[in-house]
Amino acid sequence: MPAYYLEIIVVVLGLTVLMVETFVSLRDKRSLGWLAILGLLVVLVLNFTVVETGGEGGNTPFWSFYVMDIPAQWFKGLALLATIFVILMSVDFSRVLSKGICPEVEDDGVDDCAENQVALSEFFALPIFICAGMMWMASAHHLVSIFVALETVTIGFYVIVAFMRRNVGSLEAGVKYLILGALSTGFLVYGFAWLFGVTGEMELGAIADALNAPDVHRTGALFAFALILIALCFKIGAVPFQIWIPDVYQGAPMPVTAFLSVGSKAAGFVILLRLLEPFMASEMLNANVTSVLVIIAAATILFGNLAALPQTNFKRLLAYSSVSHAGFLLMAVASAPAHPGVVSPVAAVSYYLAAYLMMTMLAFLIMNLIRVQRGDENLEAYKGLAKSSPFLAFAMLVAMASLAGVPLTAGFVGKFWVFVLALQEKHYYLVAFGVIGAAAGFYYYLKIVKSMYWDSPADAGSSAAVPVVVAWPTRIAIVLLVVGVFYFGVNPGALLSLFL
Amino acid sequence: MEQAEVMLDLLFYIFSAIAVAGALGVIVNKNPVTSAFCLIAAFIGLAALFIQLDAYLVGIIQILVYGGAVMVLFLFIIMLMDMASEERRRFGLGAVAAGLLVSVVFVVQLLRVLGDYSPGSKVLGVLPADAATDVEQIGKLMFTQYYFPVQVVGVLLLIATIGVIVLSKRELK
Amino acid sequence: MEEQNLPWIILLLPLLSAVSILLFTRRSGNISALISTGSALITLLLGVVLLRMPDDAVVAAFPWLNLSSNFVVEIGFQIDQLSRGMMFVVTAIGAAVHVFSLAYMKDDEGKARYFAGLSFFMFSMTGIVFANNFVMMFVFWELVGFSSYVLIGHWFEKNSAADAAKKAFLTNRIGDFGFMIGILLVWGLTKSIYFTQIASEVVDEQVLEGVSNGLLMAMVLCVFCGAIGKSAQVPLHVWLPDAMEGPTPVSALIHAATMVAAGVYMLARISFLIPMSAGAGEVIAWIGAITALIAALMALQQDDIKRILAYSTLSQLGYMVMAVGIHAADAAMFHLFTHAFFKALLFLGSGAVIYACHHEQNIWKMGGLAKKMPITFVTFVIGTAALMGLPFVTSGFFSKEAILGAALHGHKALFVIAAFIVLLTAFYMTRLIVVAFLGKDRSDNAAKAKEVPALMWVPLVLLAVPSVVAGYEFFYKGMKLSPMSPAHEGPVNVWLIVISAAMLVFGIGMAFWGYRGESTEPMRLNRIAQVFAHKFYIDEAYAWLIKVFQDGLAAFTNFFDRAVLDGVIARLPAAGAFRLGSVMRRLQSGNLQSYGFLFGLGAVLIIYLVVFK
Amino acid sequence: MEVTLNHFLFVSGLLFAIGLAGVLVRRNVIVIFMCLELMLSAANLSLVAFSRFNLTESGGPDYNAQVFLFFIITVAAAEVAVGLAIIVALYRAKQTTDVTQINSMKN
Amino acid sequence: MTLLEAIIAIPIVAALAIAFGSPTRPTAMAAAAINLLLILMAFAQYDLSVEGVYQLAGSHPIITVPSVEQPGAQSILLGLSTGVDGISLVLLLLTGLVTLAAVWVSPAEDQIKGSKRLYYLSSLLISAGALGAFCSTDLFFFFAFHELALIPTFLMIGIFGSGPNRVRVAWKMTIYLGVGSMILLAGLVALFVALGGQSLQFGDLQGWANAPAAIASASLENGIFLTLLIGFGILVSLFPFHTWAPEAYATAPTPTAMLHAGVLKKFGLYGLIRIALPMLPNGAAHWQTLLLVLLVGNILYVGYVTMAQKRFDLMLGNSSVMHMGYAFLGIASLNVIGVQGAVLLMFAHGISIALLFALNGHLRKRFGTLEFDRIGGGLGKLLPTLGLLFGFAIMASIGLPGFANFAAEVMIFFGGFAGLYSQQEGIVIGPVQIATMCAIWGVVISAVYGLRAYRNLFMGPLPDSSKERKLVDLTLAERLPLILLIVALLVIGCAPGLLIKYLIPSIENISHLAG
Repeated sequence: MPAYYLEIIVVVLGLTVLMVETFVSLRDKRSLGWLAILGLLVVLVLNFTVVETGGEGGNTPFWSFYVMDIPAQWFKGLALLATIFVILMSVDFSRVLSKGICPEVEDDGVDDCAENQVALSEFFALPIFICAGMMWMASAHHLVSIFVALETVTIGFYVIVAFMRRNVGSLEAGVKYLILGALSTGFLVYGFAWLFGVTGEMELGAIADALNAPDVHRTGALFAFALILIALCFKIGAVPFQIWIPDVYQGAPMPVTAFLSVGSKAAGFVILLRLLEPFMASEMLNANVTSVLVIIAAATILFGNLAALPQTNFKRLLAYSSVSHAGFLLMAVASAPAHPGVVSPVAAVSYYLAAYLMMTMLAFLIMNLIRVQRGDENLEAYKGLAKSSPFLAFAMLVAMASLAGVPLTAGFVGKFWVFVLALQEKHYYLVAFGVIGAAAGFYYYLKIVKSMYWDSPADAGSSAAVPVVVAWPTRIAIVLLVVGVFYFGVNPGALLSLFL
Repeated sequence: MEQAEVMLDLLFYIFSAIAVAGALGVIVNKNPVTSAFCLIAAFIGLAALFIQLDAYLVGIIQILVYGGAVMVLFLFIIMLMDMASEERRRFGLGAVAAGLLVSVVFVVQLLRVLGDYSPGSKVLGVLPADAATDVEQIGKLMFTQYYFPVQVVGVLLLIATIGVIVLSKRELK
Repeated sequence: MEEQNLPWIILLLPLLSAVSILLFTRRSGNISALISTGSALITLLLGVVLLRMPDDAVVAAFPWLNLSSNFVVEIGFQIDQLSRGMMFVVTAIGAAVHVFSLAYMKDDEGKARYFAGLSFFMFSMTGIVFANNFVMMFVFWELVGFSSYVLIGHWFEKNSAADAAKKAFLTNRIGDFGFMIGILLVWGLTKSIYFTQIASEVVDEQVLEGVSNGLLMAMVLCVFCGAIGKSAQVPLHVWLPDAMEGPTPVSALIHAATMVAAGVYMLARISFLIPMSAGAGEVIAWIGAITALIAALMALQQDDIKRILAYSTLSQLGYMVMAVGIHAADAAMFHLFTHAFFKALLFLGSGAVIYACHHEQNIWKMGGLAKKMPITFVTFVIGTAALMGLPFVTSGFFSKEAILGAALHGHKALFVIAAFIVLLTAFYMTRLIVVAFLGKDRSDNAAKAKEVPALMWVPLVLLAVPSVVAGYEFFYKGMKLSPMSPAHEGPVNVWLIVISAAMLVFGIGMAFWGYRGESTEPMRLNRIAQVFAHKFYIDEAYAWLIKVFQDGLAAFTNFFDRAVLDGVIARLPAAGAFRLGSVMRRLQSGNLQSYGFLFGLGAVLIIYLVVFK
Repeated sequence: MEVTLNHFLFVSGLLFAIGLAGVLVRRNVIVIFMCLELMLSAANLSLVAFSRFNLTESGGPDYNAQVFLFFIITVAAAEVAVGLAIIVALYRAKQTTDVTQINSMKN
Repeated sequence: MTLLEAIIAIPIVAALAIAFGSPTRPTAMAAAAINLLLILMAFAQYDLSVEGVYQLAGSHPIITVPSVEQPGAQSILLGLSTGVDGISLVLLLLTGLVTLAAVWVSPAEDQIKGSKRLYYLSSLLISAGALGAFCSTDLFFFFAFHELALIPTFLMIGIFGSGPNRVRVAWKMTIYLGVGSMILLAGLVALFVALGGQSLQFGDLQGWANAPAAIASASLENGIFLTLLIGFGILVSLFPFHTWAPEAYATAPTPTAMLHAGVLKKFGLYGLIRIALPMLPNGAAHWQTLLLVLLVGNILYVGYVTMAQKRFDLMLGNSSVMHMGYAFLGIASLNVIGVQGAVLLMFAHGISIALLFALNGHLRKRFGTLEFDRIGGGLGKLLPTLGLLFGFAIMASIGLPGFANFAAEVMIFFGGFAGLYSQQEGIVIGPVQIATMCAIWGVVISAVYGLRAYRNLFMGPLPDSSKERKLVDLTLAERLPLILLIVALLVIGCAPGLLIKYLIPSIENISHLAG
């Protein structure tokens, strides 16, 4: 089965969700979510089973825009998985969402009534479309397809970040994301223009050849690279373009935050890897490119980890954490390929992002439940969770341990390979920053563990002592993620071998 | 040098001046409506430059889409809102300094890049007469080569449509 | 019984006794006492049998510690004249003390612990005596220190006993600090720790040829440090008088006869090393002489019967060390041998007195005991005579003459000091006898005193015999002890006898004249006597030194550790990171305009870095 | 002075810089948005200029870039639509278009 | 599943069982006891005549790559490989003993405030981490297993710790160890990369390290060694990175303190011996003097700090830091005798410090305080058994002959003087010898504070405050785990050969060490 069917199926799935909502009278719109999840699961399975990879496909012009290699397959998988979890979270989140769109909704405690579920189908459909965009990004191999796919995702995110249009936080996040996002789009276009101007090409393979040719203009190519790097650093949240991340993460609806932090970041990295490859391969540009990436990586690690230290809003804390992980990922990106080792930067980044998906989604799934049932995103809400809901507390513990990079979790393996790569390239100072950052990470991730396990709820009689209700699909998801975090932490070969 | 060419060069400077002046007008005018009109002027100047670069279709589209549709949308929205308060608002001194600083540095960097950019000294020549028109070329490319991005853009527009509806529908319930 | 197993049995029997008391009979003092005494008597018997053991007897060694595949530290046995004789002393006095203790400690609560300690001491001391290598000697060296700690601290509820035990252990540890370094130097230089091997290498193969004298001296003196600690030489002598806080039989056994003599024994064992370094012997001799002198001076003004004896022990140990230093190790061993008997006798005698006087130890609260405790008195006088070296009739005379003779041959200055000490010894012992035994009783306790039970006086009598005869040739030759080497035998120097006899008479006379009939110390207010009574203020000086340097240093490092080091290494970086984080967080002002500015700034910065750098 | 590629590139960059300055200076979110559109168009000018000067083998401009430009304009239009919808929603909720007024989340 | 895998798996399985509702104390006890038996079985199965390979080995390849040496074949890059040599066997025994004792002395269920399951589960996980680290023959899992203990320790101190500072202390320890392990990770990864980046298996790494000029430049080798030294050093509380340890141990609940100070801390030393020394011999030689200076800091400086402590638990914590200096000295002497001494000391110190912390726990339970002044002394009469066992423990820790600590210290001292005299260079009183002398002075220091503590707790007159307390001497159940540890110390102290015969071949196998 050719790979492009996948995106088509996904788009059709999104349309189906919208159609069903329009033409079928549903008692509970959340069933649309199950439909979406089911469909995406099918696509996920297809992605890793029947889809042909590696082939050029044919000589049709299509294949100059679209490739289906291992990283593409991988990142499509990540996009699908992330979307599945996001929709799962959206199902739990529906009540808060409706309040955010239409505060007049009667708060009769009945979630499963279609009248109370405002714009829910759109909230399911948009991530599906965005997912299609991310999948295209994973395969994009041409400036135009990169741009189009990227903007599909970005514009989709503008919408869903601001989705709770009566909620000031959501809107504020939407505006900030919109303005800064558009700014970065400007730089991206400008950079693409220059890249085209310097190389005369728009297909990445041809660009690579052009950049390797002796007559390429160095300054022009570097200028193009700088402009593109600015835009992509914005997408992945690297310093100094991380500024939007905390505010937008905090304001956006919980599932969207999760989607941003996993999906958007993964998509950003796949584009970054694809665009960097020709520059890194060029001996003339390699040194400059690497050195600036190293600086950005170091700054990102430092900022993400240190700024997170005093944070008390959990969601915002995870935003800083997301910045710090972007820094670690950049460490790997900056370590391409002068001394090729066993594990390539692409493999390391891919693995890291998969691990990041698992642990972050785990954290968000739980945070989502707490947000919906306790109405609080601050650390306060987690005090004594180990007593009232030991299962959730343990799952959160696993997530935090993995985020912090405690060994035998997937998060550690990610860091491990990143360190390997950086040391292979002799980026010793960068590694030093990585060490500082990772050590600081121990503090703020464990802060949550501390809240859950050491502290008792502020007031014993309050809702904090009541166990959190976990629906069975969410429970299954949490269990799967916990198992996944451990399994891939102990057996990294299960994922990495794809790239070897 | 032929007079026509001198004329063309002169036109470049005129249209550039219009575009730059329009752009400056956007940022210095307090009134958003005036800003919008300045922007239209800048877009028209840009469109003229496009045409000078033998990109007729693009120039026209620029005027139609930007100068027309987009700006109408902007004006429409501005009119919807109460802009009285905008008039009274002052520029923040810090913001002005920051904007100046960043853009001046950017322009200086650009100048240095251009100064170094040897391929940039190519003179705008005359296109061979037998070349196909740009409309034909673009159309052919768009629908034989670029059909994939076209379809993706379709999805993008779908997202935008849904988004706009969701965000601005008055009563969703 | 295989003869080769004999040393093993002598070594392990007391250990077995100690362990079985610890494990099984801890709650029953009487059974424990019997087990322990039984083992002591058996070892005495075996010790006598051992005297017949030939030099070349091969005893199986136990490979204790394999330092590497070709270097093993053994628990092995060196059976020669030296160890056999020493073993006899240890087992004999040990047996006497065990028997004496049966009565002395009859009603003590911690009787089981006491006898376990005694047995353990016997085990450890045996180990030192038999040791055929430095490490094994060090092992048992430490173990005797431990048993001494346990026994000094027997009455641990008393602050003074608890402190004395600690002090003894720690002071010894300081000596052992040097000893260990010495052992390591010996090993490092000769690549061996076995006495016979080193002896043969040093003497025959001259492995130390070319090693600088400074290093050799350091080696010898470091080893000597062990002896300084264990034999309580200056400057580490301070623990021994305090050790008198232990039960008196313990003082007799450990702090008079055997353990404190281990230092001298060890020096005799390694005496072949001393001549290797020019000057080392000199240092040793002088330290011995100074110890002997100041200890004798301190003894002049002590009021506690046990302390007088303790200082006397110090003084005599100084004598022996001095003898080793002037290369007369056999004279030293001879004196060790005789001294062990009469000093044990004196201590047990004082124990009897203390027992009779209901644990009164101040001689000024005694008096007139001669009539009430005749046996004790007589044996005590015999012991005293031996200690003073009463010519021709006591063992002490012969051994002391040997040392004096060696000094006269070798070192005149030392001879003068040694002769003067004879006077001092005569003085303070006479003072003791006059004040404690003669005159009238000066307290109720003394008035009610009566002769001690047979279990106590029998050991006294038994010890009195060797106190007299141990110096006679027939005795030690007959016992196959033969500590004297032929070099020092032969005609006795007449002048020597005259001088020492004169000193003796002078000392006895002065003391008898000065103290007869006194009921308080007549020299109490004398400045110099005050200095003697306060032991030259050495303890006070040490206490000050410890307080200022050790505890001060400790307090300072503790403060430094918490305030500075922890601050610089841990708190400062943590606070710095936190502060930096807070500053960085402030960039997130929430204001879109400033975000835009940061974005633009970042953009031009990136362009600069990529393109222009 | 003859007009060269650099002339066009400079004008493009200048417009881009002015747009950037506008984004930083202005407080009205709509004007900011306009400036962003200006930046996009400025970038387009570079693209067209490169297209015109990177001549293909047949001697004509490289029309690939002009096709790209169509996509950019389309995307920009969609962005404007969504963006204005968000701005309207914000205005409805907060009665302001001043970006300095929207700072409920910080640190 | 090999024997070693079973040894690692049992505590983890038991922890899981406890998490899912198995009775806590019986499960934990059973797991610890079975594990000790299995470890003894491992000793029985270990073949002393085979040298130079990891025995009882098992391997589950996780990532394989085309082999460098044999084209066409696959070699393991990363795998869950286990195996032991003499060094790891000895440390396994230590872990087994201390784990059993730690679980045994854990308070009965009704005395734990908070979740009982968490309490026992954490102990087992810490133990599993140590066992895994000592058995792993893969760099990745070697590191990973050690870190397994990080979170349980954090939770144990935070939830069950004593004293008002537990929050601060738990943080400090966790961050400190986090920093240390991250530095260590950087060092280990750098080593892996420097040795070709083709395998994380110890065997392969060592093989490449043995090749001449295995690491490209001397400065790289030195840098890696220094990183490892700091990383491992922080974990072992090498001066000046020691300030986390005393307070953490003083605050931690008894089993945690026993396991951490007794077992887990040895990981750093084990790592130096297993990895840094054999694979970076030139780096070791280069930094020898620095290490000597630092370890003298451990011994003398921390020794005096220990002397100043007014609380028994803090004193123990500091003393444990101090004694690590001896182990470092053994390593820094860079010869077979010293390294053997270091391993033996790791065993001896592990047992004795665990014993002391167990006793510390008993005191804390009875008095609620550990300040010498507030306890006031005189307990010998009142609590004779406690006093007796305490005496054993103190004597062991200050190095009385007969206890394993003494044998180990003697070995280390001999190691220090082994290089004193050589035919080529004559007599050198070098830094090692000077450090050794300082270390011997440390023996005096430890005697000072050890005896002071015993004096202040058990000797002297009984204060009235203690008379009022209803103090109960140790019950039989309380005594047994203590006696287990004391017996272990005595047996090894009297016959160290029992362990040394396992150590000698393995340590002599580390090339580059002087004989």
